[in-house]
Amino acid sequence: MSEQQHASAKHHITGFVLSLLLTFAALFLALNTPLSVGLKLTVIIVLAVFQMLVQLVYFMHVTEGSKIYQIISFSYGIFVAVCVVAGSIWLMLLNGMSMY
Amino acid sequence: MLPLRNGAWKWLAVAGMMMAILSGCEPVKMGVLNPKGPVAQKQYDLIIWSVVLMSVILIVVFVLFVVILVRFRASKLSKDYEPPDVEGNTFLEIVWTAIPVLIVVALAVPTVTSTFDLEKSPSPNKKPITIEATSAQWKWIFKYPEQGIETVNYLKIPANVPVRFKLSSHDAMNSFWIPELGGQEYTMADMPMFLWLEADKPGKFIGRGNNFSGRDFAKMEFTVEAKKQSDFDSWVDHVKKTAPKQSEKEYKALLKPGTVDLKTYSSYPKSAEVKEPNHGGMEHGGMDMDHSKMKHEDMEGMEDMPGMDHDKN
Amino acid sequence: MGLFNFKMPEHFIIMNNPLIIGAWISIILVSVGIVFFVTKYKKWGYLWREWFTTVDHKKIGVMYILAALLMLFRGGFDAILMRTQLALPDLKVLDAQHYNEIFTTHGTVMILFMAMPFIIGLMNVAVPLQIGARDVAFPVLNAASFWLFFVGAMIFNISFVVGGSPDAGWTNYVPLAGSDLTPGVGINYYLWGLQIAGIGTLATGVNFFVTILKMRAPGMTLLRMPMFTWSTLITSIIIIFAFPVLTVTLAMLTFDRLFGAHFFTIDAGGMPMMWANLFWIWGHPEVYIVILPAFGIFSDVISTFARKRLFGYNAMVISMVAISGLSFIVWVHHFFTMGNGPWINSVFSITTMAIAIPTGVKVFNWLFTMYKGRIETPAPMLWSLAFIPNFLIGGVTGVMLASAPADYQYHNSYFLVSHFHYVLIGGTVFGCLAGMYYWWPKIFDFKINERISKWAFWLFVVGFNLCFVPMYLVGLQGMPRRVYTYGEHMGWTTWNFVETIGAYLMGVGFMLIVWAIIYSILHEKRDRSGDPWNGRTLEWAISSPPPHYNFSRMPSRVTSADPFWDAKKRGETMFDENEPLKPIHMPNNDGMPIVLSGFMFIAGFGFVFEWLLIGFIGLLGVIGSMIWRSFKDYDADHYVQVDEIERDQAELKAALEGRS
Amino acid sequence: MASSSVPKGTPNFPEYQTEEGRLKIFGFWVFLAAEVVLFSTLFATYLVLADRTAGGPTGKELFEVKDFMIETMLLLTSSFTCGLAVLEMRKGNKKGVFIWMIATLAMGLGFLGMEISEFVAYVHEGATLQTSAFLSGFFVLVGTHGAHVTLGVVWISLVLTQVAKRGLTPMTCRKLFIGGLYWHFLDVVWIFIFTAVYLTGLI
Repeated sequence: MSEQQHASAKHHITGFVLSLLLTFAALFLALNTPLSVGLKLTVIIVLAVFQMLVQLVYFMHVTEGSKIYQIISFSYGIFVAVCVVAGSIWLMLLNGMSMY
Repeated sequence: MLPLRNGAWKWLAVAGMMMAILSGCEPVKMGVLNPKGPVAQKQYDLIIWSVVLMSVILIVVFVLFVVILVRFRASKLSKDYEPPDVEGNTFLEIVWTAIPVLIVVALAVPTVTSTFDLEKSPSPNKKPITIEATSAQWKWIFKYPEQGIETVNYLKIPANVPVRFKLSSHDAMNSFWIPELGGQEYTMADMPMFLWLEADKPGKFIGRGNNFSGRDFAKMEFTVEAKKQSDFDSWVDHVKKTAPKQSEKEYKALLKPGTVDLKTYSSYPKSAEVKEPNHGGMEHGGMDMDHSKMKHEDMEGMEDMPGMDHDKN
Repeated sequence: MGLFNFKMPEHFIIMNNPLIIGAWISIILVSVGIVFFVTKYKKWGYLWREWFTTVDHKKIGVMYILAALLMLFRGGFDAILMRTQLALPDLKVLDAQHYNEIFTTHGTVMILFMAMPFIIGLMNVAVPLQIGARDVAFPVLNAASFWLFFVGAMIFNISFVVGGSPDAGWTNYVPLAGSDLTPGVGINYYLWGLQIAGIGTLATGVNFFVTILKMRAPGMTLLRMPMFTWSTLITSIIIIFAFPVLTVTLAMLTFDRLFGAHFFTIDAGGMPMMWANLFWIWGHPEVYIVILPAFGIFSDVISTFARKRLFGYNAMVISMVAISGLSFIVWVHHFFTMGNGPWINSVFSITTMAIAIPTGVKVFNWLFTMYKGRIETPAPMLWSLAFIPNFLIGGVTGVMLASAPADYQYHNSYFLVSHFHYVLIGGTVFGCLAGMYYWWPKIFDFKINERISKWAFWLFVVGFNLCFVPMYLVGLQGMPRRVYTYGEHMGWTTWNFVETIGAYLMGVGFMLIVWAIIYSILHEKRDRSGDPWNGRTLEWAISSPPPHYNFSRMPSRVTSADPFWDAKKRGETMFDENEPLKPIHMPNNDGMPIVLSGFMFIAGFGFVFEWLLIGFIGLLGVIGSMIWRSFKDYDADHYVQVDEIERDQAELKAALEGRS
Repeated sequence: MASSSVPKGTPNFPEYQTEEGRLKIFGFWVFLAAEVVLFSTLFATYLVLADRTAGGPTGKELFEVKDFMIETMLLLTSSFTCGLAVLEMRKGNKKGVFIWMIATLAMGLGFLGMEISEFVAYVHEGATLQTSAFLSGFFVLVGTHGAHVTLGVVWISLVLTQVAKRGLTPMTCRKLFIGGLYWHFLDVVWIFIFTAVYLTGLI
């Protein structure tokens, strides 16, 4: 994973095109399609996650340097982030309170 | 040099502690360990079950601990004793992982079932009474919507009847707790919640605010009296006949921070009613918000959420 | 709220109470005394060069531990005052307001300004030595972490005499802590004290994470690291991912209080419950941040004094990793009674109980480390032995609390108070003390006196149980935490009186520990040879105190988790003595951390009093210090030359021969 | 400091050439992981409060597709040019670094200008931090990102002055690379703001 992996300009252009495609896809889906709200939300979140991966791999070179440790720490961050966001929404918005 | 080396002091101390714990068991017959209703009883049973399970672990570890300490103290071993060079024992480690798993399961099952049970009326076939309990700095206001009366800092309930407390707060969070009748629930200003309690027999208890709420929090005690239904009814009649009506202004004055004595009113103003809670943790009561702009119409129960501007419903 | 508003609070200088006047007098006397003596003996230069600007992890560790002991005194004094007030019904030692301030500062100081820095101090002292590193990965950042913590602690502590203390509990629940119900500067002190210290802590987490992963001696694979290093690694992970939540949560309440935002207000749609939610998303992992390193210390100490390898090393590691993951998914058990509904409560009950499993594994592994061992009981081992039964009591009551329906009866009562004190004192405090006794003769060249320490130990442990066992009972009798007084009719009098006696015994125990330290500084035998306990890990392979570069040669024979022990068995040292000495690359001392923290103090103080101009000037100073440092870090290091290393070695040799 | 041997698999780029560079780059990754959690807390709060408009303006009323799409394009493109600058840095082309980095900063400033005018417009419509919980959440989430971008612009500019003075040494390259990581990360955060705030607000 060292010298031979000189990221080229082409590599960066690929990343850029991908990120543009994902952005406009999300915009189009959100505003101009008749899908249900839940489905739209799911799809745009998935697209955002792909965007993040594009940035991480094509621009941030997450696979260089202390590759494994970098990926593990970033993934742990995302694990905690998901706990925080999903947990808060579950508790604060979706919970039925004591409704009996 | 203290005579500590011989260990006598340590055993003395341990024995003293055990005595203290054991002797402590006698006068404890109050509060949580003195359940006087089905809710408290259920929680009491769960507590005792957990104590039994935990005691097993405590005893096993304490015995091992003492035996190992006594057996393998350097001063008791021969000078040339060399500890063996072991790294672990997979079988033993599996055993002491598996047993705690079993113990946790044994506790988790009744925990989950009770958690669901406690959300329901403790006596579903009896007609419940609803009482609104509101905490304000630093007093408790009890409203009886079915009877139309209000008391401050004391509570009377019919015995043998499930009581559905609707809990709310005027300002700081608090927690409504009558240990003899059952566990507590928070009172919150933006989120009314329900708590089921029931007294088996007539009796007197002490209830209290249990979540710190500022200066005179320690004074937020109230007396609870469970009366026979007929006695309760005649008390209500008596209140209706003799107690003063509560004006809007008096109610507002009551809510101001400070402590007050026991009070009784034969009525309370409309603004004092606790609004229905709503699903999804959305705000309600006392807030002017524009529900038409909310987005989650598809969310269950959102439609009939009575906020301020839905009062006409 | 304008930029140029310099409104004074009602009581800027607090003088309304004899205790506080006493505090004023002692603060002034001590400060004047310190300034006088330092000036008289011309020690300012020494202090600046050797301590204020140091980037040496060992010195930073010592400063952390000193600050923690100071805070232990402050928090302990708060505790004594509270126990005095509660000794009998309806006492009037403290009024309600004063009591509320004291339990708030007691909790906050003990968790954030005592337990954390004590733990971090021990990490600083021991971890680089344990892994064979010459410093941490980012030495200047490490110094900045310390000074930020120190400034945070000082900001929090001056609230006592300037402007008024926070009084909404260490959990600081809104709406009570909002500006409507608690105006004034007290809560601002809480917010800024924690915020500033928290930034320092986050940096420490990153620092140790990188240090441990990237700077280990050759041969030290992850599964050969000492257990304290492992626990530091796991703790760093938890710090890195928990503290940002605190940062944001504090910032949001700051916005509510200073700029009229509506995150937690009841009107305009804010959600008070969100505070509880976010506070505990940080707060629960925080508990593991202070307990896991203690586990690491106990593992190292027990295996050293049982003269036996740690039983089930891999299981110990796996259980810590499991605890770190679980720590982020149990937070709701702190507010089971907030109307979460049965599904949420059930799920979080089960995840909470699950933590008992890895923890139980550890307890049995410690027991079986001692089994067939050769147990000696000097002070570090005494504290470790006391830990096992006491922590277990805290642990099993923790499992009881995890059961949501039962928690409805325990919540906010003294049962809960007793539980977390059993865990935090029986675990963290015992661990810190064990660690302090254990590594003291590594940082300095003498042990802490055993005789006085044993007295201190027994007084403290007996007092501890006397104080907290009755709390379980009064809790079940319905006594709520945080009440400043209670009536005779409640029937809690006897137990409360016993608790107070226990608390005083603990106080005496603490004073004896301090006395033991002072006594030992004056009288204890000096020993520079570096292995006073017959240790097992790398830190014992070098002299005491170690040279500032720690290792003159890198350890080259790490073949197990107990490398020094195994080398001693083989009759070898840890180093290849034939390897020629090489110049050692070390960082320079740096004044930036203390200057930056000084500006942070100005910023914090300004924002506490809502004097925005001063606050922003302070922040500009902080950013300016960082920029200044960025431009001058091109020559921030130097080489220790071979002749200096040889000189150190010759001096050490002479000292050792002089002794024998 | 630690062992001088270069670990196996270390890339052969200037920023990784010193022990210090390797440590700092990894340390920065860890810091970014912490930032993930920091922003996630802001997102959680925003999402929970998003419907609590207290009678004030809603996201649907405030958000303009054109505005936030231009902001998004500016940041995405600046991330791309920033990547190119790092590429030039690795080739040792100081001039290329300056061209692409200055382009990056210009777009960053453009983004900031748009965001500030967006905020000013909202305030004129009566949507302030003090209006509702929703807007508190909005301004603090988006504002925190904006503050990060501001910091990024200042930071990278200062690093560029150091590059101008000292050339592309392992040390300045490490600083540039870390500045670049920061910049890309801000783009990642923006993508989630774009998704969770703007798009979700309009659905």
